[in-house]
Amino acid sequence: MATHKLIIAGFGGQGVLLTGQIIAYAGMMEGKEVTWMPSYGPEMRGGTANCTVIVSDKKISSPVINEATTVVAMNLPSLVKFESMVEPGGKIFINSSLIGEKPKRDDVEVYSIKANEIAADLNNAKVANMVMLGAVVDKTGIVKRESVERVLEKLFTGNKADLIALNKQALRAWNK
Amino acid sequence: MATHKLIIAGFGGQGVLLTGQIIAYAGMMEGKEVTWMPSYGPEMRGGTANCTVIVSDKKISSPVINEATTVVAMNLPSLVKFESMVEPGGKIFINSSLIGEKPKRDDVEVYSIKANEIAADLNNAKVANMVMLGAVVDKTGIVKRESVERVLEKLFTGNKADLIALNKQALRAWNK
Amino acid sequence: MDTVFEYTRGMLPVNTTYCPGCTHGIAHRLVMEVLDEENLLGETIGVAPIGCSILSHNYMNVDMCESAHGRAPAVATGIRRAMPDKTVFTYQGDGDLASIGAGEIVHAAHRGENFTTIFINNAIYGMTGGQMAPTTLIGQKATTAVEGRKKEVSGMPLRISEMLATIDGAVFVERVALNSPANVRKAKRAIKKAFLVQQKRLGFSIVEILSTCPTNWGLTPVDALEWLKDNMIPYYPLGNFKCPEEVK
Amino acid sequence: MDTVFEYTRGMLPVNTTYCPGCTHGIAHRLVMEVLDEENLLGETIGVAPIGCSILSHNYMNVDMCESAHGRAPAVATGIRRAMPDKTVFTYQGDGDLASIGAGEIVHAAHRGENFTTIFINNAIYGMTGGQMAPTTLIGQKATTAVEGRKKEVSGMPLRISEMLATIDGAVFVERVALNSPANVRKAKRAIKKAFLVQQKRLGFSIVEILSTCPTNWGLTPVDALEWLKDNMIPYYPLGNFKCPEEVK
Amino acid sequence: MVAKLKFNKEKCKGCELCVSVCPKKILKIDDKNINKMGYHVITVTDMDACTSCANCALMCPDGVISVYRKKK
Amino acid sequence: MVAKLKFNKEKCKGCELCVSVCPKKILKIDDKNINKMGYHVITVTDMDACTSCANCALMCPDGVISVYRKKK
Amino acid sequence: MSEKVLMKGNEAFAEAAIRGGCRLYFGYPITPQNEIPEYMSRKLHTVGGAFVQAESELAAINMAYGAATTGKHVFISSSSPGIALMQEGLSFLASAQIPLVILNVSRGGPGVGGIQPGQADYRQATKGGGNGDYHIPVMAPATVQEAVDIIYNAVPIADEYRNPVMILADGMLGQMMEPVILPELKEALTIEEIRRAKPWALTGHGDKRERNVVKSLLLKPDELEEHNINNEKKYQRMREELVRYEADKLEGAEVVFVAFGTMSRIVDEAIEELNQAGIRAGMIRPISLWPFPNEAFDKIDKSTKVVISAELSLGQMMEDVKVAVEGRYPVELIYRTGGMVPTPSEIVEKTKKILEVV
Amino acid sequence: MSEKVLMKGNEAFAEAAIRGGCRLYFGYPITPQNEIPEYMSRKLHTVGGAFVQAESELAAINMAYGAATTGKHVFISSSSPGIALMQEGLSFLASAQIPLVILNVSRGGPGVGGIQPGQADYRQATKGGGNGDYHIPVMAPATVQEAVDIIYNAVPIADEYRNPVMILADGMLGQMMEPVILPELKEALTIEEIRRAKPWALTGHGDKRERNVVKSLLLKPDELEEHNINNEKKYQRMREELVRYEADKLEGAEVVFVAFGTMSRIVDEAIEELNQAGIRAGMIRPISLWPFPNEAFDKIDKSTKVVISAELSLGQMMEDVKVAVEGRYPVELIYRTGGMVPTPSEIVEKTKKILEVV
Ligand SMILES: Cc1ncc(C[n+]2csc(CCOP(=O)(O)OP(=O)(O)O)c2C)c(N)n1
Ligand SMILES: Cc1ncc(C[n+]2csc(CCOP(=O)(O)OP(=O)(O)O)c2C)c(N)n1
Ligand code: SF4
Ligand code: SF4
Ligand code: SF4
Ligand code: SF4
Ligand code: SF4
Ligand code: SF4
Ligand SMILES: [Mg+2]
Ligand SMILES: [Mg+2]
Repeated sequence: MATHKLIIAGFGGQGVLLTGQIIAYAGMMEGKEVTWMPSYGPEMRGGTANCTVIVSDKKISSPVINEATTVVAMNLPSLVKFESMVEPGGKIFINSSLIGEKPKRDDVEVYSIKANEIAADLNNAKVANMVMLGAVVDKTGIVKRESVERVLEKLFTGNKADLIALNKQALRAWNK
Repeated sequence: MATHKLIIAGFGGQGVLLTGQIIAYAGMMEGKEVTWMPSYGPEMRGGTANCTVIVSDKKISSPVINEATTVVAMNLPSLVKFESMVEPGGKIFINSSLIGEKPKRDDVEVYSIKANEIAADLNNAKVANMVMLGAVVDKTGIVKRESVERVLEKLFTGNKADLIALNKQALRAWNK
Repeated sequence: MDTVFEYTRGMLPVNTTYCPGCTHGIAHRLVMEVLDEENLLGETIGVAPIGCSILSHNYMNVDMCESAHGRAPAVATGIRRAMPDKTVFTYQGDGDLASIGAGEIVHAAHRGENFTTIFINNAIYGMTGGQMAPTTLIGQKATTAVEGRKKEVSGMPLRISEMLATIDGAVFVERVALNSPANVRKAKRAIKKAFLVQQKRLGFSIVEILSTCPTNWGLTPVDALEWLKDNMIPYYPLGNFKCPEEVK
Repeated sequence: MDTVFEYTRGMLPVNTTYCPGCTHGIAHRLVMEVLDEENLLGETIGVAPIGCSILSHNYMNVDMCESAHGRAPAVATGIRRAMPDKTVFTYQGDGDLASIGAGEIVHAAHRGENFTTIFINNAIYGMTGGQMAPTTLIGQKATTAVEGRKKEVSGMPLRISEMLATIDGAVFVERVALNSPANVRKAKRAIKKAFLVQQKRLGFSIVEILSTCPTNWGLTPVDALEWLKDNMIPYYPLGNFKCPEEVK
Repeated sequence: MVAKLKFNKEKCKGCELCVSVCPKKILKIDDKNINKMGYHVITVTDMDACTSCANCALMCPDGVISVYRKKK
Repeated sequence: MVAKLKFNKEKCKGCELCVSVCPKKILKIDDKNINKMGYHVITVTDMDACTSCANCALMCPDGVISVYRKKK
Repeated sequence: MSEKVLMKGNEAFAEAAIRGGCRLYFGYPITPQNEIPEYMSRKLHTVGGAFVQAESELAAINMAYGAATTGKHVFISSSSPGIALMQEGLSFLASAQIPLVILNVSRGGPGVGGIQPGQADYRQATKGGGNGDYHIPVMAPATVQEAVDIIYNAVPIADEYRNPVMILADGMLGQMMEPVILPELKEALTIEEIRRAKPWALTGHGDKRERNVVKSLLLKPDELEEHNINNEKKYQRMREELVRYEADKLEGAEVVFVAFGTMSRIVDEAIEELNQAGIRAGMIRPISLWPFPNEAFDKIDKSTKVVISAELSLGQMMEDVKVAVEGRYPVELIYRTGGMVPTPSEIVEKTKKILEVV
Repeated sequence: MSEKVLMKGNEAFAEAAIRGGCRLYFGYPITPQNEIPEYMSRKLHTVGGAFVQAESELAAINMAYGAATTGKHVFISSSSPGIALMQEGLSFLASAQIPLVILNVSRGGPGVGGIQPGQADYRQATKGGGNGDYHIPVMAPATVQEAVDIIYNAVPIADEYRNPVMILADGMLGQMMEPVILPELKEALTIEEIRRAKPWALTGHGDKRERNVVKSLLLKPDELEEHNINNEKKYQRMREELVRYEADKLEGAEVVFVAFGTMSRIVDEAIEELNQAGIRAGMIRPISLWPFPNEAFDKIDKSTKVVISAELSLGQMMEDVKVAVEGRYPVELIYRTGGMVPTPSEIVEKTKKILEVV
């Protein structure tokens, strides 16, 4: 697919905006056209956050999308809100640690990842988003896993450098 | 002359704006086109006041004038300020009760009226402007004296009606 | 069974869009309870601000209008002069009232306009995402003061009630807080008095309500109540600053 | 011969356009005397308001700019932040400062901006021809209150010094009057202190000067001094409201 | 058990303000149930212990709680 | 007679503020002379009586008056 | 009808608004329109209305908005920079669909500028300086009498379209006295009339109807788009229904002037002078500046060599003239700015120079 | 030059202004541009500059004016209604000839409107809502990179003409992240440099020169007229020197779109789709909205059947397009408003419909 359009949504603290940025960054490093677009304004209230990432081989027009190729829901309200936005045949990733429900759509591929539990197994609850990111990257091919790893190396410098290994590990943990 | 353009200027309390309005009103009653235009804004500071009256047989365009046919100076600063605005051959009326000086212009007709003293003789210092108005009306023919008298009758009603006689008297007093 | 508490019919039966635990919801309810108890719902015109509570007109069961940011007191003045026998109030946040609308509130007070202002002081710009307000406390973090507000850069927080109390036309001025049931009860009493002042046409009345913004304070709703008590109340002392004899 | 009094070189040798006996002229001179004595004429940037004194930059021998009506404190804030080591002042009338610019002056005080405001309170809009100001006294006639100001319509006159003194960042607040030689001397001392506060960067300083407007009061200049004393001073008490220890 | 409390759970946002002020500590968030807005909602653990003090209702920003008292 | 006062009469607007505050009552408006602005200007009637108190200069809005004192 | 009286422009404007039914005025002093708030302060409380001296123009427009949300008729006025301060408010009122009559007695700008008359607020008035997709009809009278009539009639127009209506006069028109016949006094609307005619108005629901909400915020873009498109339909209706102009002596004219307000009076005299010099000249006088009377330009004669926009501004109206002319004739400019006013002869001279070239 | 970085539009804009030499920022929060004041509050005090959170947009523009009178470079930003509140100030700055770079990250209006992207401030920006005869150059970037470059270069342009310069972006450009290469950091002007380059600046006369006065009031109409005419010469120079646009695929085009900013990116894709459907289409992308690139329209091919103004507003730019087209081609409109953004296919469909008719 020449153009990936991805929505990631979750609670404020779950790092969904950062996750989207990492994908965009990785895409840029692969020489692709990228845009990242967060939700903004009063939508933010309620403590939820989401963003849209486009990674494409060609010039990107509107960074706002009507349909997504992939939706990542890190909590239930996000699933409720964005389920309908996936195009038929698209993918929905569900953080099944927090979401008991299943999507109602039957024309999409659904991946359930126990992101929080896997992260807990890695002894760092904060990397749930990385666990999910690994799944998304592997299943959609939106960017290469190596690109994401290079981004992580750029992102964590100085005394944060020791986080690189953990995050790389998390990236690979979803299907362990 | 089909169009009279008159400037009256003096101290704030001398009634120059009212005098101009009376002329305009009289002109209107004669079926002529009239406009009255006061100075406004910070010019006012210094306690001086002036206005421009146009009385014409034809439609009046700009109520602001570049040259006057007649200038009436009720005090010295007014003479200093407006002397140069009279057209050659025009008329300057001077309240010689307050102005010792003569105009420097020699291409205009000058009328010196001891308006305050004449008013004092009539036992009412306030009618100095009416004394001057009488002179202006008689010498320029801008409006008829009878029209002015009709205006006074409209202006002074109720318990002010007894002022009519005094004012009419003042109108006629300048050359007594 | 006796009814101890039921949600007032002054509030419309819809879900608000406010964040979980945001005390805007309590303040809304108190105003509507008072208007309902005084039988004024049908006789009231409210003015919503720009701020999270711009949407208050979706929830309050009275005629209402929106107003440009900060101008609610001017709008209310217009309504008051056009409708001498209605009850008029504004509901404003601290960005709206204390920052961009400082001139308008001072002059509503100065003219002694007969309306009531409900002033929600949550020490932050809620709607726009947590920028510093004039009421943000020293050291409190905001997105335009990431190291916390500093006196040298932004001055000391503005105490609106104290300032307005110096103006003759502001005849009722009281500060309350929504951090505990006891304080909520007090808040309601103050709001009731403020509307009473208006009913008697004694002048301008304002109730400053210390309120939480869990989202932009970065706290849980319950911790936000604590933070309000420990930080805001010491700098913004509660109490009545001015009250006419007639309603004491 | 010893010189007792000569006109300060802070004032340019031109005729002002102010009305005869208008005390704006005295206020101008006092500010310039202080700046000259402190050797600051070359280091000062002044902000003229909209009002009769918009033309003050024609008379004061310092770098100056005009400002939109009421916004002088914002303009001075910009200058202050751009030029941390200059002396900055605004010169504003009561329409400019207390009415349209109420928000800006409150917030300059709130931020504790390090500049000095000279506030000319003549209880009227001079330049525009005598309309009511927020400081117009009850019963005082104005062209927008021909029967005299009424409390019921326009509220009680606003006392700016008292209001600003409640704000932490306003560290020097004093009210003086120009109705007698003794009061003119006191006014100068207050202005001097205000600039001293600024030199020490202690915060916002303001001197409210009760001034006459013979033209729009409809009085002779001498009667205007009397009127000021008999009517303004009782409602606007003279004195210092706030002064930092450092300059006492 | 007499229902002294009524909850309009569809309006609950699970903020726990009510929980924090209940003197009897009988309110809690039901981590099983989620309403249409996606929030876990309020529930009462021991209705009998309720004194009908209405603290909870006073603090609820969303008008979820009604409180009743037995007629005396 | 020693000139303790100097007047810049072209700036005088005849407002009489100086007149009203002179303790010696020695200032008056000269109703003979008019300056370029058109105002009758200030004059002193008895220079010797002047105490150089400078009240007049303090009150003059237009910078007309300079005051000097004999060196002691 | 009432007899002819001699009135100062500004006072006549105020009286016209009162007679048109406005009993509420909110204003802040600014030259050259101070006689309006002054008149209102004397008059309104005697006719059951209210005058408030606002603390600023910003407050005034928002007071006016508040008062007008109740359905009552409101009139306000200011001058150039004061109008600039009202731009956010005007956009807000247009968006919230609130009727209002607003008068700009304009002066020379930009900035503080001067206080003598000008027409340099043409763009400010007709293109709007508030944000977003909205329009405000603008009417430009040339005499005190015409101003009175336009203000009087603007009240029902504002109601009809639920939109502010602006009158653009200039300082000269406001300050001068001219003879004028005043229209009949209309009573203010009663609450009952308002409830009937303006069901959206905030009058208190009295538990008898759903609550009314007057708003400008529409967070959902699809709703806002629908709202804007509906408003655009209204603006389209205005374009069809509100065009006003006079076209004079176009037949056989060599030169056609386009001029409004005070300037059109001066051009009138210039045309006479030109005629005497053997040059045939005509004039289109736009009375509605928005909607601009494009259709008038179809009446221009083939004989015409040049269309001249004559303005007290630096070619602001000329842009609209060009749109209207659609390339059919060359368009030239004669202007003064900054409060200067040309004499008729000055216009004649400049016209002759232009004719030499075209 | 520096490497490519991924940056949020608003933060890139802020950084571009800093790198262009601006160390002074005065702003008031408003969505969708809050990241700019937030960025400035974190950054400016680390580079010897100052950030002030103003109490309002009105205060912000006047603070900016004050700071800029000292000759230092100043940058400010806001969004639609906030810009409306600055109209008096912008007119004042233009009149007082004070340079300033100002950015509008615009949203859907009118009034409070919504906070999604819009282009409905076109008229507000290009026609000016302040009073009087003045102009402000307006530049409209289409990508974050272009915005960065335009802001950077606006600093010397503002100085050159002693006039404010406006950048009109939209909410989408401000909120999105795109790869961007940042230009070199320029030092702030020193007092000595200012004294040399800007002899008018208020730096304190130091008893070494006559005092400087920055003013906007000219009470004498003849002086004000001279001032305005001098300014007009400057605006004429801008019209000659500041025109910026891109013209693409005009040769043989059946349809020529005119679109700016975000909209031009969508049109770009629509043109590709049209080509695939066998319809030749080209685009004129105005970068300078004022001065409008009239000359670009002379390049339109005879083959062209229709010119389509494609806007996120209700035909605001279309008026300028009509002036530029001078009746040579029919002009049509494709728009969305209120924060709605069309898809490329939507534009294709609407274009096909238009082509059926013309
Ligand atoms: C003229 C204008 N400026 C700025 C904004 C952006 N804005 C919307 S709400 C708001 C502040 C809200 O803060 P506050 O008044 O404290 O209300 P809260 O959300 O905290 O209840 C601002 C600055 C606007 N809508 N209009
Ligand atoms: C935006 C704006 N509104 C109104 C005015 C008109 N105006 C000029 S000066 C002034 C008031 C002056 O009064 P004050 O500030 O008391 O100064 P004074 O003349 O009394 O010294 C007003 C309202 C203006 N120039 N600009
Ligand atoms: S952002 Fe803050 S003030 Fe606004 S609704 Fe959320 S918690 Fe309440
Ligand atoms: S109008 Fe009043 S304030 Fe202005 S100069 Fe004259 S006396 Fe002074
Ligand atoms: S009424 Fe009182 S005791 Fe009962 S649940 Fe509520 S807070 Fe607890
Ligand atoms: S306070 Fe209300 S909304 Fe919050 S948890 Fe309790 S019932 Fe639910
Ligand atoms: S110095 Fe004193 S005594 Fe001499 S004239 Fe002046 S006021 Fe009078
Ligand atoms: S105070 Fe000054 S201006 Fe007034 S009369 Fe005396 S000298 Fe002349
Ligand atoms: Mg707040
Ligand atoms: Mg004053």
